[in-house]
Amino acid sequence: MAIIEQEPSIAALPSGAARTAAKPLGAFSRPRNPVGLKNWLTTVDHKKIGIMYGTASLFFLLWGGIPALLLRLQLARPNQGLLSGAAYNQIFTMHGTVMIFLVVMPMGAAFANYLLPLQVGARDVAFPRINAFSFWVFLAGGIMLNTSWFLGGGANGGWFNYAPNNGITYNPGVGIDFWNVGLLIAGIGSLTGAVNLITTVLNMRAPGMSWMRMPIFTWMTLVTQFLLLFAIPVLTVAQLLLLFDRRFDGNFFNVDQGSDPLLWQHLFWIFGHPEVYLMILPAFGIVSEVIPVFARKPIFGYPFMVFSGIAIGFMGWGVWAHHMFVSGIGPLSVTAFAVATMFIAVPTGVKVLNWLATLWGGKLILNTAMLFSIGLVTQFTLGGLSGVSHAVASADTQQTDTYYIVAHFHYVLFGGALFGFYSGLYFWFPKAFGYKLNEKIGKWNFWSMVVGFNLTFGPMHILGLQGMPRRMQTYDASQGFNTWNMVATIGSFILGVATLSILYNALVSYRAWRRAGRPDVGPDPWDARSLEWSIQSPTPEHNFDVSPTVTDLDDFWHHKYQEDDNGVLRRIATGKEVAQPGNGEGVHLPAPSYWPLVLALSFPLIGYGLIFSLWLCIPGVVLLITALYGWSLEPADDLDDDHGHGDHHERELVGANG
Amino acid sequence: MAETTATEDLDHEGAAAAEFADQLNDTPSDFVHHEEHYTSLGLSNMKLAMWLFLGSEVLLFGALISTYLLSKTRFITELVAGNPYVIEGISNGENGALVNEMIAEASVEPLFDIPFTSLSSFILLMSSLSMVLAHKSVTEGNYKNLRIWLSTTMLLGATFMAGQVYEFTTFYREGLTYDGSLLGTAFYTLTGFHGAHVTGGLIMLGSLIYLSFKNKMQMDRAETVELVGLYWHFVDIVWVLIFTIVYLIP
Amino acid sequence: MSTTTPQAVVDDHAPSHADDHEHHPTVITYWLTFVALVILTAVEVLWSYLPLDGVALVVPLLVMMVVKFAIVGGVFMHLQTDFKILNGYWFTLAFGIAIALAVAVYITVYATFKFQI
Amino acid sequence: MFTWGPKYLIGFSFVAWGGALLYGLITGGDIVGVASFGYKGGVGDHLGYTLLMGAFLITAVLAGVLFATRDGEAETLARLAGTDNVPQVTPPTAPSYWGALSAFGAACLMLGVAVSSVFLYLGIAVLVVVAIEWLALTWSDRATGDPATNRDVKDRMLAPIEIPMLGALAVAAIMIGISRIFLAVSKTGAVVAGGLVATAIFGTAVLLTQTNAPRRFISAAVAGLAVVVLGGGVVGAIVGERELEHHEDEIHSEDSGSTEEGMMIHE
Repeated sequence: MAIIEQEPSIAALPSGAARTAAKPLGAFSRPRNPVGLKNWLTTVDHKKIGIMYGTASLFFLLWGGIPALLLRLQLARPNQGLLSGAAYNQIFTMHGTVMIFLVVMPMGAAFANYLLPLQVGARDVAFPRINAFSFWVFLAGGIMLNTSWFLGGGANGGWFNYAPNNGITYNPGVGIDFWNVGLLIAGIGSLTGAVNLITTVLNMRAPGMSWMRMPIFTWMTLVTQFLLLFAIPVLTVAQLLLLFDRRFDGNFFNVDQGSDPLLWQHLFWIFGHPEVYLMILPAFGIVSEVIPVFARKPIFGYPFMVFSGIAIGFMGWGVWAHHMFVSGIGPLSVTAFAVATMFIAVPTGVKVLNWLATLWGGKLILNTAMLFSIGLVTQFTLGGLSGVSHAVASADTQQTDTYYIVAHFHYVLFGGALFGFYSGLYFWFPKAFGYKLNEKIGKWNFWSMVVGFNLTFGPMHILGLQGMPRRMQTYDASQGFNTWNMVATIGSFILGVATLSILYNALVSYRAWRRAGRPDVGPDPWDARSLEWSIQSPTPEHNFDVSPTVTDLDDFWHHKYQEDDNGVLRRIATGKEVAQPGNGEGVHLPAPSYWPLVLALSFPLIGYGLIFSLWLCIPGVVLLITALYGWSLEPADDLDDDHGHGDHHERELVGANG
Repeated sequence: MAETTATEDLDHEGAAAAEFADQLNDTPSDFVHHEEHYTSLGLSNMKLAMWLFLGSEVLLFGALISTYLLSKTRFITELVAGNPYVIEGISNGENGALVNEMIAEASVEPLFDIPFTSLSSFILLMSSLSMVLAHKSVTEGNYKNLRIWLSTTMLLGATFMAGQVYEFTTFYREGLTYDGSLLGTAFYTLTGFHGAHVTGGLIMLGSLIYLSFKNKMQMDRAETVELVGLYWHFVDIVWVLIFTIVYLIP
Repeated sequence: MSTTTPQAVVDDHAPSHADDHEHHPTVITYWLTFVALVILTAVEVLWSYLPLDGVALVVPLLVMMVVKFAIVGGVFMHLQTDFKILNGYWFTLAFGIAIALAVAVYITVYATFKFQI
Repeated sequence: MFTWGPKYLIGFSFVAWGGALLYGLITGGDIVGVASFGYKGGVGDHLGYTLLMGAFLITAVLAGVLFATRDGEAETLARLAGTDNVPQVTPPTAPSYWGALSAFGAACLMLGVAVSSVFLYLGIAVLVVVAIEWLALTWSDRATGDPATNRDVKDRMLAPIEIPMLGALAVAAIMIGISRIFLAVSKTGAVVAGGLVATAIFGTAVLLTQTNAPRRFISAAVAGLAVVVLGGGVVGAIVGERELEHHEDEIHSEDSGSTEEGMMIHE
């Protein structure tokens, strides 16, 4: 169908007003800004969205880190009055909520967004606009959640906000409502993101990219997204029940009406336990990519890695009640869940052993990315071991609500997830921005983080076993918690500085790179294995010039190395030689769009309406519906765009018969 | 009808103008994905995504239904346990019948109008049939029937919702309020959620009807009809569950 | 609009997958399915009026519910026919995992409440 | 001389002025007061009087301005531009119902101020809709020289709002209409009515798909259904709900809490 190439001739319009017809639609055409703020606001490019996820997540890391330091300051010495009890409650709740929902989850989403299409050899995700929407609605929810600080105080019931403490009776302020509505909104983003990324992995793989040729990171992210897909609705229901209770006088958690507040715990942890795995699995995936590259060996036991990830995904659904051992769920349930919890340690152990086996006998290159990966393996294993001790229900009864728990989950989430993400940041930074981060600062970054991390959370094991309870605003000098608390506080400040030093590193590296005349880092700076390294750095907007045809696991690596006649592995080409030149022409990319942002903005409006006045919901809903329809009726492309191929004009032929 | 002008005038002088108009009119997007792209599984992205979304909805309604069941049990247990009348009856040794009677009276079942709800179920099933016939029509290029069946689906769905409004009104008048009891909260939340989903489906159907009257819903967009159909049948399935679990099983 | 890979451009007029609409059931099948659903619903309602208690009442109702569920899913939502096309089982798989998870998880919750003591 | 803009505005201002006078008199003002803008004497209800008088003043001034500037007069424009030929005036491309609808809205508004707030809100809603639609129509009529394109331009701008609103209105009308019928008749009657409605809808659909009915016939059938549903709804609403509380009280007095419906199920 070539008719599309014809310019509308002037004579064709009765009024002869062809030129005015070219752009008559104002805001209703699709935006076309290659650079600038508007481009970032309207982009549907998975790479830009990934970078925005990462930036937002780093920002929230800062935002959630300040409360953490405040907590440590308050606990540094006995009987301190730095924070009031009320402020303390809000601060630890918001610290947990921000770190889990607005740092670790979006950081996983950042890597997933940036890397999934590249690793499976696709141009973009399956639904680029939904992808942009996922990000914006996450950000809208996150910001809305945090505006509670200025509009009446944050939530104060712990990140899980147990019922009935979260009810209007015990918590009349708006903090819980903000927590509730903010996370509901962010959850929409997670859900749409999950649908999008799963579809991408299942359906957008390059020719030849069969299941067992997918990189481990892709696999782990796929499992993660399935967990999100099925876990988010459960949280949504729990939060909606709470919303109805608080705003519309429902009775779901109202003990006076005979309800059982334990329902909240069940629903929350049915979501909450898969949540734990969906926070750690992306980090596992990153480490499984980094270690083989810098150990100069293929990953050991690839199928075991894959299937243990899938096993974790399934088993993660059967262990939620181990968060509730002391809630009175009864001995039978406790036994069943304790046994299930012990079993879930097996696939995780398989992963750790596989990483060790990959490292074993490898020619290790101990750069920052590798160090962070090894850091994950060690720190996470420590956290995993304390986790196994929770599986023993009788021991857990003693440990519940002590600092031992705090130590455990920080070891798995900070020492696990965040170390993995830092490894990924150092590893993929040159792919995204075209220059490496400074190794020297990087190593400082790593070692100071390890020291700070262990100083902060190591002592908490001891404190917990000594009996120091969580969520207590202060303690008495006679209780014997003084020394270790001081150590932990000192450690936390080291950790704070160390965590931030990656930003300093980025700044220094960028300046050095600019001063050196922006040298080309090359497509494959690490001599790596997966497909994203077979294209130029920074990644061209169209990703692949031609869709790669995949014949092996680590296909790119096999283009560089092959066995010679004697069965010895030899390098036959450099990454630069086999990489795609990045000059794709005539590639038809999805046009940017305003609607994802507009649609996302309607949600906080409705959210504020639910909290303050239902009248606000009316403009919110109108905006929502308008955005939805504007979205679906939006033309595929800007009119002046070069269509390349008349890919959506077969319709006219059919239309003529109708 | 703008579209007909645009397509019929192709051989006239205004061909390019019509083409231009048609471009403006053209609404392909992920919403109406009608291209046959290469995909790894050979399946359409939209349809796969729809099924994934429905999978996540299963968990949502599962949570709501189990919440309702738990609330109902709790409500009755609490009611019996806290009622001196019943305790007295138990101590007198005549507990069985009395307790059962108490439960039957206090529960939501006496309010149920099973004949009417059965009718609602039939109406929703009917709408499923007309939905699937609408899809059939569009794959065969029979746009007249497409419009008729889509409209029928929407009308039947709206009738179902009218039944819901009627039911809620009568229940409310007879004393089952949203905030009055745990049972009321759970019942209205569950059925209300289903109702909200039906309403969403109705609006989608309305859009399809509008587009089909504008000649924008044609054979190549059959998948859009199918996707809305998938959603609609899913809502029907949920009602099948609710009808049996909530209404029929005491 | 998703991306157009070069393959897709080549294949644009020769779709790479089977036209699944051809496999969809006929109008008569749809009508028969509807009749079956109506009959099942009628039996369900009648059954609920029978003077039965406990298992005898609940189990047949649940069975009929599941059968209705399967019929709507299989015929109206085309799972039965889509299952046979290339990789179409993925639809069933995505939905099936969700149902299995939901049933398992929520029954466990229910059981946990039952065996509380 | 008078183009249609000033014509409409002048008409509007007269109606508003008359309405204001009438309203002021009805609500207790005296003749001198309402005629002198309350300079001497009462104007009755201040809010309504001010609203209507404000509408009168605004439209009158606008009409004056438009007339003075000879807005939309082709001859004047030609004279100003110094051309001999009068430029071609684009006639309206499609019938416009907005004028009629806006009159309806204005009438509702006045009725609402005088009688019941329901009409007031209805009038405001209609006028808002008319304002948006009419503005968009007028704007799009000048977007290009091609009427078909203009229509599409307008559709593209307004369809995202129109489609869901129309859909929601239709659904709401059916829902409210039919549920009023159900509520008005007896319990068994509701089942019968529901069955009839559903059968009618489905039966009509089957008939229409089976026969090769002309378009007019289909339209008539749909219109008939709509009239039945809406008419039934209105009748149902007027008849009112059957007495639901009554049963409960009755039973309460004789038997602790069981309702008649409960007994019906068990019978």
